Amino acid sequence: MSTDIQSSPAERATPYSKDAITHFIYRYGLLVVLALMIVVFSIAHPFFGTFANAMFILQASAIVAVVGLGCTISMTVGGFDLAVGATMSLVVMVAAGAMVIYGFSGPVAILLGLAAGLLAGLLNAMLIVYARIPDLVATLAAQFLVSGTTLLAVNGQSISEGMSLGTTSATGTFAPIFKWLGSGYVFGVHSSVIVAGLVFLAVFALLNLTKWGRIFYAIGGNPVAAAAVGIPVRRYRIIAYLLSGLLSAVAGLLLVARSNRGDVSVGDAYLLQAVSAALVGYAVLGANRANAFGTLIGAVFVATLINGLTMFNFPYYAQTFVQGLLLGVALLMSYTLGPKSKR
Amino acid sequence: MSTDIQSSPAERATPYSKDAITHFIYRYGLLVVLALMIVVFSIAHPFFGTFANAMFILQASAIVAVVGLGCTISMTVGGFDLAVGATMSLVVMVAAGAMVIYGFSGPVAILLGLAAGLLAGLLNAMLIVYARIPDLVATLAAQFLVSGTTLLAVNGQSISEGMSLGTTSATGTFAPIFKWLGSGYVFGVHSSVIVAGLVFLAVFALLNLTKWGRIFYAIGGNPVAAAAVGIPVRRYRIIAYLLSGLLSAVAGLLLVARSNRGDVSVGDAYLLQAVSAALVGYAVLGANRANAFGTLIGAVFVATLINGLTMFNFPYYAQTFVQGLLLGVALLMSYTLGPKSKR
Amino acid sequence: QEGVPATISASATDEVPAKFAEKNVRIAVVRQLNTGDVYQNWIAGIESEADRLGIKLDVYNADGENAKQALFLQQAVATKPDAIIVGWGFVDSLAPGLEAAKAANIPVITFDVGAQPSDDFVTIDQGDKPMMAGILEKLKEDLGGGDIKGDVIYVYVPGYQALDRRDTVWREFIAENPGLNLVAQIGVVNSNTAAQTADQARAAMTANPDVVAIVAPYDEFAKGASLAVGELGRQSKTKVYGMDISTADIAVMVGENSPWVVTATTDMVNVGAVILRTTAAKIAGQLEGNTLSITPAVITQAELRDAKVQNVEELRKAFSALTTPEVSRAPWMDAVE
Amino acid sequence: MTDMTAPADSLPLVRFEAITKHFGGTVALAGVTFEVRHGETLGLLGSNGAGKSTLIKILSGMQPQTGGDILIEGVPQTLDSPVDARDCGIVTVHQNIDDGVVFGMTVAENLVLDNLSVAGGNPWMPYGRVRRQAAAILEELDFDLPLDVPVEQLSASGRQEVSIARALVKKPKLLILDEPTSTLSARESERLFERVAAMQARGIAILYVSHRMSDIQRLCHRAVVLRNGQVVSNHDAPLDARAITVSILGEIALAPAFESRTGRETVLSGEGLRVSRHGPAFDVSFRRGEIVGLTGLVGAGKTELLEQFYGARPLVSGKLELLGQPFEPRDQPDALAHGIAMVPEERAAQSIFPGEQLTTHASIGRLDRFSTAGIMQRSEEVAFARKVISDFHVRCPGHEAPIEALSGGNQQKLLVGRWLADEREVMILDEPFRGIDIGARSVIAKALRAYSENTAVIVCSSDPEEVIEVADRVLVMRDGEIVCDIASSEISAEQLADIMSAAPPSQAHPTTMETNSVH
Ligand SMILES: Nc1ncnc2c1ncn2[C@@H]1O[C@H](COP(=O)(O)OP(=O)(O)OP(=O)(O)O)[C@@H](O)[C@H]1O
Ligand SMILES: Nc1ncnc2c1ncn2[C@@H]1O[C@H](COP(=O)(O)OP(=O)(O)OP(=O)(O)O)[C@@H](O)[C@H]1O
Ligand SMILES: [Mg+2]
Ligand SMILES: [Mg+2]
Repeated sequence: MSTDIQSSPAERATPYSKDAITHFIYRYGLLVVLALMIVVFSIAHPFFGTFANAMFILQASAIVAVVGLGCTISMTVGGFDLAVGATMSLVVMVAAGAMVIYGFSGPVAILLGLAAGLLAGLLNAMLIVYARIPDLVATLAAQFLVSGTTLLAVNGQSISEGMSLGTTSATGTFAPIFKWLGSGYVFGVHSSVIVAGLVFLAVFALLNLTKWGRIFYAIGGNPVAAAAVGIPVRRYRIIAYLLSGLLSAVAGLLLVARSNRGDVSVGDAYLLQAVSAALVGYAVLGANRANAFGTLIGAVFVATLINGLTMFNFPYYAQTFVQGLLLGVALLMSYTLGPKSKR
Repeated sequence: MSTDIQSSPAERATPYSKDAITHFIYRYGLLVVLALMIVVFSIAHPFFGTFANAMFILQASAIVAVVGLGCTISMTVGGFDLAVGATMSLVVMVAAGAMVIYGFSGPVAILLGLAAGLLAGLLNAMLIVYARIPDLVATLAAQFLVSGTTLLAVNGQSISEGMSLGTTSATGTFAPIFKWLGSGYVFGVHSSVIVAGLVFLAVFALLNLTKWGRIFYAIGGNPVAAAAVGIPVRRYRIIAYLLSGLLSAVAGLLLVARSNRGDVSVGDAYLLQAVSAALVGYAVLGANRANAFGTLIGAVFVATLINGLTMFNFPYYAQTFVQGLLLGVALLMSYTLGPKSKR
Repeated sequence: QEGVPATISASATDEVPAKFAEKNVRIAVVRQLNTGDVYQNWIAGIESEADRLGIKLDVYNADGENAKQALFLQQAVATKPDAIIVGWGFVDSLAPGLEAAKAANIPVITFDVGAQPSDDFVTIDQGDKPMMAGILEKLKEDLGGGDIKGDVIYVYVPGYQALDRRDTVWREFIAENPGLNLVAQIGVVNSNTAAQTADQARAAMTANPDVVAIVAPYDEFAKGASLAVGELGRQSKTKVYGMDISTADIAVMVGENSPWVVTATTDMVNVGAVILRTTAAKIAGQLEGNTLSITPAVITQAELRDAKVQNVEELRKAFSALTTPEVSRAPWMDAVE
Repeated sequence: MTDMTAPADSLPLVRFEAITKHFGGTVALAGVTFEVRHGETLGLLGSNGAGKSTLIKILSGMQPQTGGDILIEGVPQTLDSPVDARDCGIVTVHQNIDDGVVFGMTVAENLVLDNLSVAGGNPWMPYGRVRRQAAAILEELDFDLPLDVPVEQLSASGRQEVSIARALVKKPKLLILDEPTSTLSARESERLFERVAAMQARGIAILYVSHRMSDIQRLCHRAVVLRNGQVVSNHDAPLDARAITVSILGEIALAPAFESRTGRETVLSGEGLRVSRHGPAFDVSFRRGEIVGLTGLVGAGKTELLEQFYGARPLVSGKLELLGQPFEPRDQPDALAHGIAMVPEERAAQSIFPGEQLTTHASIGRLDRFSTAGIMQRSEEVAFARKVISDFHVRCPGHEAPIEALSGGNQQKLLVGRWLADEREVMILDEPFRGIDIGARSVIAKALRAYSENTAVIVCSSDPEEVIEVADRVLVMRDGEIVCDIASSEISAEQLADIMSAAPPSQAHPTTMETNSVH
């Protein structure tokens, strides 16, 4: 019998082994599969390789990437945010309601949406940091509370332009900035892609280039040791969940801009997608922990696959299987063919 | 103060000493909230406190409890099974298909269903133990693969008696045993409650009274130490995921018996519910880890709440909020008022 | 703007349009909902008719997400098909794509999108209001007509277009019949709607033992309600007024002692075929008007039992009203091979 | 001293044949050959990073060797897992205590862990049965541990006792102890020694790794010294401490004797302090320009006192003054902001970030210095890490190596060294010499002397020798009270030990400390 204990973290963390190919596959497994996918699809379908389609793929991954980056931040401090989907829904309803029901302007709606996201993040943070409830359990409760608040606030109804408000109809409309977020372009690049790109750059810089990123990872690695070297652990964990809430809010704003209406549980589906992107990202470049670049690739990976499969008219019921299969292969390449932690 | 290691740690280990009330709340917070809920509902509504209604509550929690107990087992070895919902769906389709399309008998359908659940568990186990993919990531991939297999196998279609099979109709019917599982009673207790009760007793005994349970918890607590004393860690982790698959299968069989048809993603909703039950259960009796009794209480807690709120005609959109609120209160009682040394 | 009922302007002598003769037609289908029998039947109807007419389909499945559907619609426009069929969804979300389609001169046929009739696209729906009216009529009849009285439970979740349209009819109905006492409104929609509706219905019925009717205008609701009635053994007292039909629903309705007494429905396979034909006619430039409502059938439990149907195929044969092969049919469509 | 005549036997119990071990480019073992005979107690010595732990991990089946053979009673064996080793009669108590216990389980459950892994047998194990089995184990071994306490609530030494009990109950032919006394007080060490003696009497061979020469001399029949992954010398009883030390270090470069200082102005003082709510109150003060050694038995309350200075624990009672100002740290960041820092005692739990580079470990506490506007300046960070590595002779494959690639002692050198780069008001070091060899100890002691010129330094250790060696003034803590405050030049380690344990004259103290120390 040989067990995992034989892999000391040291060995795992130093993939500087002799076998260059194995090492390459380990670091680049997911990227290689992604590249192969792109090549194959491009050869097989003339439209796939076009700039327009590339934009569609990025557009399809933009929202997932933004929420996923939020999840990534909470994961770096060793947490887990189950409330991101509920937060997105809340922000969607707040922003849509602000404009449609209360007739606020676009910027105000955006600010209110971001504030709602931060509040949800704060709720998480309070439950975890001050009430000392374990992350998963706390964010689960927060998920119910945030969802519940959303549902209560609008009596479970959807918000759309001209909706009925008892005796009258709503007169507000979606502001121009939301129209732009929903369908604007800059140099042929969709606005949501630009927003997601900026968010990615910011999170990447934060996690990889700043001392705060170091601190996040340190807290995730060993909170006791982090406190012992004088890191205000609580404050940073609060910040991490606030950022997660903020990014969920950004994603919610992109979502409401694209759908031009507010449905009470529209964000829920994004929880699993965002977590998937972040988890798939673990394997990218051999990081083996939550990281910004990996999450981006995770989001793009799934979007590319679905785009390609749709183009080839794969029935929807076959897409899930292919998704699982490719994901499995990529993970096998990254984890299993990676540096042997056994003899 | 004695310098003997025997006495001093004991002093800190017993938060019971000074404040008996705090301690009581800590251990019984969730149970107290549950009991209060039952008392209030019973006083306020004559039907709530009836035996019949109690049975309905148990019936409503039976399936969640069974899957949740599966999740609990994987959590005891430090894992996490994201594939339980997909496994349930698979089992539903396998059992329904076996009877309706292939005309197999009830027992055969049950065996095939259980086998399907075990296979899904095995897939998880292989990805985690042999392919060395981290639990969350591996079960995520398994989720896609299992769901995909289900969808592919039936082309995304539902299975029901008399369904058309191209030119002919399916002639198979649901076997009597499934009718019994769906609506049979023993001494006024619904069959699904009996099954869930037996599963609970088995899992409780396994985790609390056998050496295997202690091994599971040891592996979850410190796999290195477990391996060092010669526990075959891999084997037990495989067993844990097999059991999780098996219990998902049992839940799937209860589900298909209840609905008498098979829908491709009918189990998906149970992932979150089961995980919720298991996580809420952390707080029960101050366990602060996954445990069978806690999971059962977690499942019953939510079912009781929804039953009561529905009886009082709470609009559905208010129920989520109340659910979050009560959950929050229970968690605050358990974690925040609990012994301070936890974190 | 008033809708103009859609009609076919082709005559019996018209040739098969060149594009169709060359089998050079491509249609994109962008649907919001894809998982479940209803949606499976709908696409099957479209596919089989497309097959027959030699049309190539690109199907985009949005998994119930509006934003995804909106994006898919734009993506479909970018691939320049001959026409686009939009299944379910909201005009709010789809507007940019619809505009892009208009700009690109691609005809759009929408199904159940709840759009106001307009010149920009053809709207088709399955007659939700007549369906609701149909089952409520049966309810009134069962309660003896006239000033009906009794406790009722209503199952509804807002935010789903078809349900919302059915709800407007319900609200009028309950206002017109003050003797009806709405004791509980329940509802949940997720991937296990039936079982969870059953749990709720049971709680509501336990609290209100005199319920005579559960109005459940969606088959998953109706199944859940029937399950709950059965589990409480209230079949003799409480009836379920449901909607939609599938093979599984048939089994429930004709089952022994079933409380589900009536349903109103269209046949989704037929609906799909009608949509495809309408689209083909539009491509051929032979469609006048811009709106089409597919007439539903109201089917009672007794009728089902008499006809001894077991599944949707047999139902289709037994209830010819469900199949409307002449709707939107141009004569040349039979000549394509 | 124990009887020094080892039972002779024809075939050695264990024979290492040219064992090598490579970690990537690092050669941890470069052909080690020696043997352990039946029933003997063999000391294994060597400086930090010499390869002791590595050799032990190989012998206990935790890691495979790169080359060479292990012969057990003459038969080459492949030890693929701890179970294989156990089947050959070899059990180990590892240096990293927390690797041997399962947190979240009670002491009783931890004690019976091995029974669980035995195939077959009665699977029925309700807690009552666990408790009975555990009680029987303690009874048999004459150990005294609370059964129902979660093991993480024991002190480090309590957890180690659990591991030792588990090892002994397996009736091994060879027991490996990797630095067992580094967390034990004199009295507890004494208890361990008694157990070792009992095992020796039963003919169990022991491989004993330690940096404490006194332990080795007292217990071992023979000693083997490793240097740079090779055996450099073999010693037979009577063991010559000086010869062994020379062999370990290559040459002797010990800290020169120093002048005892009295320090300058008071930096930190406390009045009416307590370590537990109902304990006795006492006053303390610490001055700039002196090193205060705080000693006392394990569990005397040293850590609990120091953590109050550092904000890691709320002030129990009384008041603190820092530079004449009232001071009560809210938490560690607050204490640091006021110029108080502390190196915690439990390395693995309190200082290690798993998998992170040495550079990260070096810089993590002072990231402000390596960043402008929050952006990390990698080159400065690396330069700092390199400086700590070279100043404190940290043996490592490079500054980018993960911390786990370092031997225990070298980890400790890095983790202590990184704190001495900044001047502070008060620097607290809790058990800084844990697992550090004599050479490194003198390097750190020298650094501390220089550092203390402008800082009040508090060094806490349950080993009176260490305290005497480094401190200007010594405080002794007993049962939560400061019972002695004296210049280190005026007291010896033996006297300190007596004060620590305060053996009442009637109940004669079992030990006279062995003081064959090197200096
Ligand atoms: N986290 C903890 N949980 C329970 N008991 C603890 C904990 N930490 C310390 N103790 C106990 O509190 C008492 C005082 O501990 P403290 O660590 O202050 O003593 P010490 O003199 O520093 O001894 P040591 O050398 O073990 O650090 C000891 O008996 C110890 O076992
Ligand atoms: N996982 C690893 N990866 C790389 N190098 C390692 C690893 N483990 C140990 N080493 C190296 O092997 C050498 C021997 O380490 P070992 O832990 O055996 O020393 P030791 O004699 O036990 O020292 P100490 O007295 O400090 O505990 C050291 O140079 C160390 O850096
Ligand atoms: Mg060592
Ligand atoms: Mg201490």
